[in-house]
Parts: sequence; structure tokens; C-alpha cells
Amino acid sequence: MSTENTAQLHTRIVEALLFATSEPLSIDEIYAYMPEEADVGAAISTLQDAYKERGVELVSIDGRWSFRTASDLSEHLTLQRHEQRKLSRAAMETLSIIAYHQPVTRAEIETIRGVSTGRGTLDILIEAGWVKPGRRRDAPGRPLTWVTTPSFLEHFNLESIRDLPGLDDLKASGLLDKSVALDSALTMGDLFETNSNREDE
Amino acid sequence: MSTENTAQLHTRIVEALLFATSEPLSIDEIYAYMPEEADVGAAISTLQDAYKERGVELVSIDGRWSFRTASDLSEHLTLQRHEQRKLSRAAMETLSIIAYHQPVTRAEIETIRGVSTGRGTLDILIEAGWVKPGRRRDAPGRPLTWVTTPSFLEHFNLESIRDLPGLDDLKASGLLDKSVALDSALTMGDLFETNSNREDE
Amino acid sequence: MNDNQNTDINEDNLFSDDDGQQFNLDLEGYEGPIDMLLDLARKQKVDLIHISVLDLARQYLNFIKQAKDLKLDLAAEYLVMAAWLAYLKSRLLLPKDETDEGELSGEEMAAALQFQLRRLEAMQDAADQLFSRPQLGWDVFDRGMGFDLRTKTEATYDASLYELLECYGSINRRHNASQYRPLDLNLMSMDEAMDKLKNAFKDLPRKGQHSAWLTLQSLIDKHEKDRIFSRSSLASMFTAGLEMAKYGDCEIRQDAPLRPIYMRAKIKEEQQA
Repeated sequence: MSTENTAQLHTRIVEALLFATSEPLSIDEIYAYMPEEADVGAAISTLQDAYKERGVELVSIDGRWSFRTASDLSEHLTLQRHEQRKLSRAAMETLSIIAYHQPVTRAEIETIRGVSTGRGTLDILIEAGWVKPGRRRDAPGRPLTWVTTPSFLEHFNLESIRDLPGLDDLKASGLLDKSVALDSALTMGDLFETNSNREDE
Repeated sequence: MSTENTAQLHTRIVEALLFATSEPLSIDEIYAYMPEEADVGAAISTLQDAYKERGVELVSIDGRWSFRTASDLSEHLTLQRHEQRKLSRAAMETLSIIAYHQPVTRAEIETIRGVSTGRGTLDILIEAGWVKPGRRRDAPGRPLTWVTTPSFLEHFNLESIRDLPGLDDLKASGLLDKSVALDSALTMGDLFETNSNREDE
Repeated sequence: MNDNQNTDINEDNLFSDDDGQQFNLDLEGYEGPIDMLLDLARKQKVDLIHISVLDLARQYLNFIKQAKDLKLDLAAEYLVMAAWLAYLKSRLLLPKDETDEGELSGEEMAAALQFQLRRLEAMQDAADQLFSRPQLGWDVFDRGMGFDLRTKTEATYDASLYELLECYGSINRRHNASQYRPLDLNLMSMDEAMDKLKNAFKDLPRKGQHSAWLTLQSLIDKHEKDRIFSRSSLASMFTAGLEMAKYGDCEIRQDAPLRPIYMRAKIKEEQQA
């Protein structure tokens, strides 16, 4: 078999694999099905090109590859949609704070929102599979941090966290600073001693 | 939008539909998701052509359409996993009988082992690549004989089947005979000469 | 605290009674004082960077006053914010007190508030953007008929030559075992040995309570061809000797290891008599 045909066969195998599974596959997982000499990366870029203008597209999510219906067809696909629970504003805000500020502690989320997080807000996000506990912060009390999951990226069609909308602008404008600005207004402690406390943090 | 572009859009929608639905769809079912003026039949044949040489093909089963992985790829879509296994006692015994008595029929193997050979015992040896069918015995019923393969010799590091230790070798090494102890007692020198014998040592 | 800060209520005419009612309903929708301030700021339709923090503080305090007049239950954080804003307002309006060392100036406090508002606004906008993206299972779909990939296990077998030979040996053992017959050996029984020993003692000359010594080996027929019988005779005779010695009927002597074994009968009192 000529090289071209071999490459073509490998591309077809990768295509079939990715088409068959609903779970995104990593390059390593694909290699498990392929002969060692196969160039999976080349096969993937060939496929990505081939599906550029089609009703289905090949997307990368957190380093894993998967076919998805083309996003521009959204309005035309009147398929039975998964029931979408309307998230509360609190949950949406909390999710975006976790996404843009991760890893972030609950206290930091509360600082940014200027309000204590009601019971159930994080629960809803965890249940949706979009956030999970990250490492504990190396700080007094070792508070737990929260991070987003691969399902979050998958759900919002993001290749990685770096693709969050407007992330670079937010970074540049300094708005991804998690520090306390108005702690005095947000705690019931002594209103006028708080400014000096800030330096301890 | 030009006619061509509309047709193209409809084809893309049909493609996405067939990709995303969990059941094969009939033309009528597809129409339910499409604008009235769409030509679903044309879309399907366009898609069928487009997927002709790919890893995925559009097939119709009982008048319903769905994407399937290309049938010639099925062997590539199965993950090969290697597993080291231990041969069963029965398989080991059968193998040793074939090795020593080849060519040997199944009935002869059973006679030698003194038990009937369970289904699958020979299969395992064939799967291991160590035995293969030999000639049919020129006897009533023309029973099939079994012989060892070159990979048997290779695995056990034998130059030829004649290199297998003979029965005498096995006896001497204690692998064959249980009455070794009594034999030596019976062949020991004369008791009354022992004292004088000892002095010779 | 808040009651002392009623100075600007009438000065700010932005909120009629009707608006106050509206606000009353809206309060339910606020996620906290910062969220409410942000909403007030947005209503000014000015970029947050250019917003008048003083105006904002006035409006907020106005709201709180109206809410109190309506006897609305306000969460503590709204009251704390009102106090903070009242303080901010005073800092902004009054001349700087040089003795207030280590405290933020009114301008710094205003900047902090502004940052807080801009940061929350950024996150709210980000949430809107995030949720306006195509979402999986809503706008974008994954494979509907996904199947789990098959795994075929290919076994490789391992066995050593030793195992092979050992197996073959065991078959042969088993084979022989089915035809096993006990060996029919000619052996001297204990009873027979005992009789022979006693007879031998009888023939020995006596001195006092003892017979003369004899060697164990002299008891064995030297012409016996059957070696197994010879050996069993030796063993049985020796055992018979030990048995007699146990009852005090004989004595056994060996001068050194591997030297001949001597035996003699011992005649008891009643036997002598």
C-alpha cells in the first residue's frame, strides 16, 4: 500500500473513531486504536479541513477531539433539546467568576459579588458538572478553591480556558484582581478599622 | 440567499440531524425538521456521495437513514489488548501429551490423560499457536491427529521435538517415577558389608 | 446610623413614589448592595470609569431611606453599605483632615468602590457572553448514536518447559498409580523374631543371673539369599531385644557407634527359683 493510501486509511480510521463515540477522545486514546506509525495529528488536521464547511465540525475541547454539529446551524436545528434549567443570576455570576478567576475561593467569590453566596448556588454548578473543587489555597485556614471542569468547556464549546470570551481584555484591565476593595462595606466588623486590616492580607 | 446556497444549507442541516439523532431517520421524519421547500432526497444523495470514500458512510436501513462507520474499518475500530495468561492444568497436560505422542488423536489424548478433554482445551492451545491439526489417521473414522507447531519449539526453546527429554531422563530427574525411594533401598549394597564398605570411603 | 444621613433625600428627584414602588419590587432581584449600586450606575448610562460616585452614594442612600419608609426588611449588608457610603460622602464633601493618618482618602474610597463595581460588571457581562455562546445539547449537538468502542483481548500464553515436563511426568504417575499393587515382601515378623531371640538365649551358657553375650548379627542366617528378609530379620530381632530389655529380660550393649551390638538374657529371681 502506498504512503498516501496508508495516510488516507489512518485518517478514515480516526474519522470513524471520532464519529462513533460521543465522548471526546484524546490523541493518546486515538493512538491506542492506531498502528504505531500512524500520524494522528496529521489525520486530525486533514479531517478538520474536510469538515470545515459541513453540517458537522471537528472541535477540540481541553485537548480532546470530538465531532459536533456546526454551531452556526443552531437556529436551524429544532431538535429535541435537552431540558435547560434556567440558571439563577447568582449561579451564572458565580460560574463566570470561577471561570475567569480560577482557582478561586468561596470567600473571594463573595468579595467580588459583594454578597454572601447562598446555599445551593455552588451546588447547582457542581451538579451541572461545570465546577469542581481545586487545590486548597496555601493560606491561613487552607481554604478550598474552585475550578471549572472539562464538561464546562465542552458545554460552552470552548477549546480551553484561554478561549473564554474577553479574557485578555479583562486581564489587561486588571479586573481579574481577586483582592478585597471594599471589605468594610461587606463585613459586619468595625467599619472604620478595616482599612488597616487590609494590609494584613 | 442563492438557490445553491439554500440547498447547501439544507444539506448541512440534514447532515447535522442525522449525526445528532439517536435513531435512524426516515425521509418523512427529516422533513419534520426542515423548511417545507427543502429537497431532503437531494440532500441525502449529496451526503451519500460526500461520504463515499470516508471513514463514515450514510446508509439506509429499512428506509431510514443513519451514519455508520465504514464497514471495511470494523477491524480497526476494535482495540487490541494483550493479556498474558496461564495455561490451565488440562491444557498443559494435553500439550505435553501432544508433544510426546504426536501425531496423536483426541481419543488417544483422552486415554492417556484418563479423563475426557473438555471443550476449549485444544482451542486454547490452537489460540496459543502451539498445536495444529496434523494428518488424519488412517483408521476407522479417519480421526484427526494433533501435532505441535514451530512456535511451540520456539516458545519452549527446543531445537527439535527430539530434544524433549525422554522418559528415562524424566525418571532420573524425579519427574516421572514415584518409587524412587524404594528403588534405592532395594538396590543398596549388602547390609553386612556396610561396616567394611564404610572404611573404604 | 442611617437616619442621620437624610440630608439629600429631597435634593435628588430621580425617584418618585412610583419609582419607589418599582424599586421595592426590584430589590428582590438584586444580588446584594454592589449589584444594586451597579444597577443604579448603569441607569446613569455613563461609563463606570466616569461615574460620579457621589451621585451614586446619594441615590443609594435615597433608596435605603425610601425602603425604610416602606418598612421593608433590608438585609444587614444593605445597611452596612449605606453606612459606608454615608461615610464616603462625608469624606468626599468635607475638607481633608490631615490628622487621619492611615485612613483612605475619600477619593481612594471612591476608586475602590468604582473598581468593585467595574469588576462585578465585568463578571456579569462575562456571564452573559458565556451563556450566549452555543451550548452543547441546546445549540450544538454531539453524536446521538455514540457507541462504546470495542475492545478485543488477545491472549498470549505463557508456560515453561519445566511445567510441560512436570505435567507429562504427572500424567505418567497417574497412569501407573491406577495399576499399583503393593509389593509382596518376605519380612520377619516381630513374633517370629521374639521366638528366635528367646530360643537363642535359652541355648546360651549362664553365669549367675545372666546368660553369655551374643551379637545381634550372629542371629541372622548368613546364607539367607533374600536381602530384604535379612534386613527385616535384623530390624525385628533388634526390636525384639529392645522389647525384652524394657521388661528387664535382657541387656543390650554397644561399645561404640557402629560397633557390634551384644545382647544377653537376664534371669529374674522367680525364674531362678
